[in-house]
Amino acid sequence: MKKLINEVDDVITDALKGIEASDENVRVDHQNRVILRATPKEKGKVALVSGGGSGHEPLHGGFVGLGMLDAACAGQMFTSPTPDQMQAATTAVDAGAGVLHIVKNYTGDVMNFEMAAEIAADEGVKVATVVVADDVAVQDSLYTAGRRGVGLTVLLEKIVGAAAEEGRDLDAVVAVANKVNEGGRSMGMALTSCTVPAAGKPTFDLPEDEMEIGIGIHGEPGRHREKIGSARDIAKQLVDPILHDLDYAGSDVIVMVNGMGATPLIELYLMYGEVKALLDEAGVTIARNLVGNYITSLDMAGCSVTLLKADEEILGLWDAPVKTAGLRWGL
Amino acid sequence: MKKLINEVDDVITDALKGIEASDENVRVDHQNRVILRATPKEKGKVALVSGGGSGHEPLHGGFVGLGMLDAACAGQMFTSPTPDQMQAATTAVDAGAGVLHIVKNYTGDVMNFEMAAEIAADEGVKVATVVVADDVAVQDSLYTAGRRGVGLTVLLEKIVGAAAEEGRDLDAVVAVANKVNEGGRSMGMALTSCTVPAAGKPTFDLPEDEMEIGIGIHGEPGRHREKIGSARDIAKQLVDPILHDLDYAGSDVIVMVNGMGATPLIELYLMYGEVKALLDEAGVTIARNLVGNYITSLDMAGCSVTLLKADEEILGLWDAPVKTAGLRWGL
Amino acid sequence: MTDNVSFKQLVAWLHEFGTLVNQNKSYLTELDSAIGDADHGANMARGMTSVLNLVDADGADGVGTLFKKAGMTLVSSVGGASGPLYGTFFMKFGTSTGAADQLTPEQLAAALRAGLDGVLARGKAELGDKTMVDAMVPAVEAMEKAFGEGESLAAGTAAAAEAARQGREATIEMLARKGRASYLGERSVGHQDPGATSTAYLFEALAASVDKA
Amino acid sequence: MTDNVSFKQLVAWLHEFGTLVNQNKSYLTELDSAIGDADHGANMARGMTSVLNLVDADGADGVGTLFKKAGMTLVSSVGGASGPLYGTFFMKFGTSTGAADQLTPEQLAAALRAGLDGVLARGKAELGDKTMVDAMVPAVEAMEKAFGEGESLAAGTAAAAEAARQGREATIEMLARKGRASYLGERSVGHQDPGATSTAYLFEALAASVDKA
Ligand SMILES: Nc1ncnc2c1ncn2[C@@H]1O[C@H](COP(=O)(O)OP(=O)(O)O)[C@@H](O)[C@H]1O
Ligand SMILES: Nc1ncnc2c1ncn2[C@@H]1O[C@H](COP(=O)(O)OP(=O)(O)O)[C@@H](O)[C@H]1O
Ligand SMILES: [Mg+2]
Ligand SMILES: [Mg+2]
Ligand SMILES: [Mg+2]
Ligand SMILES: [Mg+2]
Repeated sequence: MKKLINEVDDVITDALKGIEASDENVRVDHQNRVILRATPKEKGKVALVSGGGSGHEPLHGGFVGLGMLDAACAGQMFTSPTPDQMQAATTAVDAGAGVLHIVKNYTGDVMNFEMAAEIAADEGVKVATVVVADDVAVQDSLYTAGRRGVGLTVLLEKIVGAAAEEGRDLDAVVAVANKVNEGGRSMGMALTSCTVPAAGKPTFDLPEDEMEIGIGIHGEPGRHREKIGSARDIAKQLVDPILHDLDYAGSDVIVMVNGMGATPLIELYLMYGEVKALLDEAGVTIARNLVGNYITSLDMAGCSVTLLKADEEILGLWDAPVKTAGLRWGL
Repeated sequence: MKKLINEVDDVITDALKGIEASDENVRVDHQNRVILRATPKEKGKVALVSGGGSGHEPLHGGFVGLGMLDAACAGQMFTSPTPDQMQAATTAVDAGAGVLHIVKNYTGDVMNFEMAAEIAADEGVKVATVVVADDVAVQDSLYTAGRRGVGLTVLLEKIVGAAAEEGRDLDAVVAVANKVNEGGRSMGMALTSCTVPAAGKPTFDLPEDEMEIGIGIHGEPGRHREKIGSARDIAKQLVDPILHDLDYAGSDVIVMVNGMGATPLIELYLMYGEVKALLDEAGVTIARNLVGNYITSLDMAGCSVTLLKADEEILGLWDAPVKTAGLRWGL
Repeated sequence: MTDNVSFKQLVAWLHEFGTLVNQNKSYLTELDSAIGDADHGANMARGMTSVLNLVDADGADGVGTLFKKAGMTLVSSVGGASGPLYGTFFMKFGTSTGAADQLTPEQLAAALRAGLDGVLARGKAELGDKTMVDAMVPAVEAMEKAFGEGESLAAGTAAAAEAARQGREATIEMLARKGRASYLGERSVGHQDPGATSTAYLFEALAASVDKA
Repeated sequence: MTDNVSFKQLVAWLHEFGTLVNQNKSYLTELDSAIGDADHGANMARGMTSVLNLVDADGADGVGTLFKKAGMTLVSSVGGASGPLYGTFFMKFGTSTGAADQLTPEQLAAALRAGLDGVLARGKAELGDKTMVDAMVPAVEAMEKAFGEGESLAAGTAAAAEAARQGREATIEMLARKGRASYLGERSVGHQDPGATSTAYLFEALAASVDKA
């Protein structure tokens, strides 16, 4: 295992020190492993709390700051944080207008945030929850855990963050969150597995000429495995299921081509070109885009594509100023 | 070789399409492989041209835009661009106040830019050149090719870009460039080799428990190889030679902890914490920092540290607005 | 020797479970690598280490307090899916026993049933979904059946352990419908569920502990 | 058969050099992997392919025009260190020959000397710096000596090729002071310089071409 770390058990503690020292937008509650805005939001605005397993950086800690999150809970590597952490974050950021929990749809995350919301409600904090579930690689069904929350989380945190910053009330902020959730879909693939530090070796073996299609963001194997294709072919395998799942034709969209952590930017740009060509063909108009590493899976090589329907409201919120380590404009 | 590409020979052509489609700050002259500002600079200001081999993204194309470069020439993978490309870029961006060539110190880059400057001078364009040479891994000597230009290039392009944007004249812009060059030093290390697409296999083999210290940004082997140490130990091996080479004690500095392309952000944050601890100890004050992948070596895992002395002038130029795909604030 | 479970035996149960989890940490993580995210071993080891630190310092509590603390510690130290599930299991167990300082076989079975109900309510998994539930349900049922037929404490816990092991084996052929393994669809078939595996250790540890004075 | 070098032989030289470079593309890149950046093979192949496309379409030019075009094509298609160096070499060669349509041995040697001087002026490397110069200098000197002693064209070019090969071998033990290999310091010792290797092909190609009608 080749990693820039000290002790395996200290990775998250050490990284939080580096985040606190480097990111002027945040301060860190090391006891609870919560990343908070350095300057709290004004009273009377809805606060946003997210969090999840570590290993997806910049998500979520890198999105704490003006215009996005108020707090992010850092779990163990790829493991949901605990209710205590979420509770500490929720209490710390509540500015009297309630708190929205942004939860990626994983059994662990959902259950832990549920318990935190129960405690917070007992303490008189108004808590609402949005569960992001955008991964079309997973068949949706009432009888299963449902779709994973992946790339859309980044776009949702930006857009809903802007709505909260504007001063909309909790119901209105939830409505925006639901709208994003309904209009967004993602699909990902991996060229290599990642290595969880505590495991010390790759989560799965992938032969030199094969790739996994339909992966999530936790180094889990995908839906199926096949011979590596061209970027053009891979783009098609990511875009087609998305377009098949939701009708984007004629819509304006925000597109993200996201790297899984170990993919060079030049390849992501190349993929963006292929994705754009496919969307052009399908009559989908790209209004905004993100290309880079925004929601990662440690040192996995690969990428994901996220599409989000973007009407004027969504675009307005997207363009609103944001000042975080991971996304910044207008400030 | 596992890469998101189509044909090996088309990587750069394809990536330039993606860059043009995704980055609103630029347009691309595909014929000459030059990335230019979408909106040219006002007449009467000094223009900045840089460029180099591809594979270091976001450098240089991702730094074209308001407050940084006017044009970037994309060479073949890890291969300096040709004088024609540089000449086309220079002519395109000259706004009447002269053009500064920002050249990383490699024999090929220096010779090609030299030839381009000769042609431009023949055509009546005032051209000045700054050669960035900050890599302390390389012994400096009159009899050798000298030090490589590495991480400092990013900081220099930002700072000198701000000086040009302010409307300083060519001599003044060159003076700022020289000041940055004199006050900046870098040192890098690799956990893995990168794979150049045309070569199809890693440039060097590195056993599972070893690392290279003193690497550049072209997948070239480093000064020496040793057993992988802790992040703390690696930080020391990068910071010590820098502090030994130039006295930073008592100075304010801008620090960059840069990933080589395949290193997850969580590790870079962790490294930043270690670097900061060492600088604190040495009495060096961090005024600003960058943590992320800014000057990369394809899919190499590893990192580099850059220090730059930062007085009020430098900090003022650093804080000035910038709007590029790779660096953005104030706008 | 009475056929009740003493406080000491219940503490021994937690210790034995912690030991089994720690000994099999890499194995649990390996199982989770195949169909999950390679952390179940680390999660359970982290949780049980926290629990045991607390248990050792806490010998004076009654059964209810002990297990409620253990459950809360798991919830606040594990995270993931297993934290809330095992945490709820122990908390409900402790609520069921109340301030007792030993348990009759019937009280033990009732407490385990309460824990199981907590897991089902929290996780909403059903039998056959390829989760820890597939080991836990048969284990509790086997014990209830054994005590109902007048079997000894040792026999009832041994039957539970055996049923948990069989339940664990049965997950191999199941198609996952809950937890991370569900994302794999058909590819989840042929792999043993990590959570069912740790649950089998839980009942194995119980059987081993009541066997001791 | 006269002892002059015909236009056709010079075109054949470029073809032969292109062939050698293409055949040894991976080998040149491998050498460059050890002490450089793994692109010398790709660089030279790309450059010579561009040159040969142009040469074929251009049979009507004189020697000077041919080589100036070849040089300019290398400069504008290769980049890196080898582009300006080989480009300058051919441009200066073409300037030296002028509009001739064949070269005497003395003219050939003078043109090669002019090319070499161009490389030295552009790259500022000295003998022993572990670069292409270490193959080029002995090659040109050997040819000058041979023709000075009245040797035939074939003998002079063969002597140059042999000297280039020896110069290439000598780079193995050198410590690099120019180019990317210089960054390696002591670690550059023991590796053959890629540019010296392609230069050896250049002179080997020349000897082979004048051997043909
Ligand atoms: N809804 C659920 N109900 C019961 N058990 C579940 C459920 N979801 C997951 N599990 C159990 O949790 C185990 C995984 O635990 P762990 O790896 O620690 O958490 P995570 O899945 O969050 O990484 C699975 O093997 C499964 O037995
Ligand atoms: N200053 C110099 N003078 C002469 N030859 C040089 C000089 N620098 C480098 N070379 C030659 O160039 C070769 C490398 O060429 P190439 O790999 O194509 O370019 P780059 O080094 O830019 O990647 C070296 O092996 C060496 O022979
Ligand atoms: Mg997990
Ligand atoms: Mg090169
Ligand atoms: Mg798991
Ligand atoms: Mg090279």
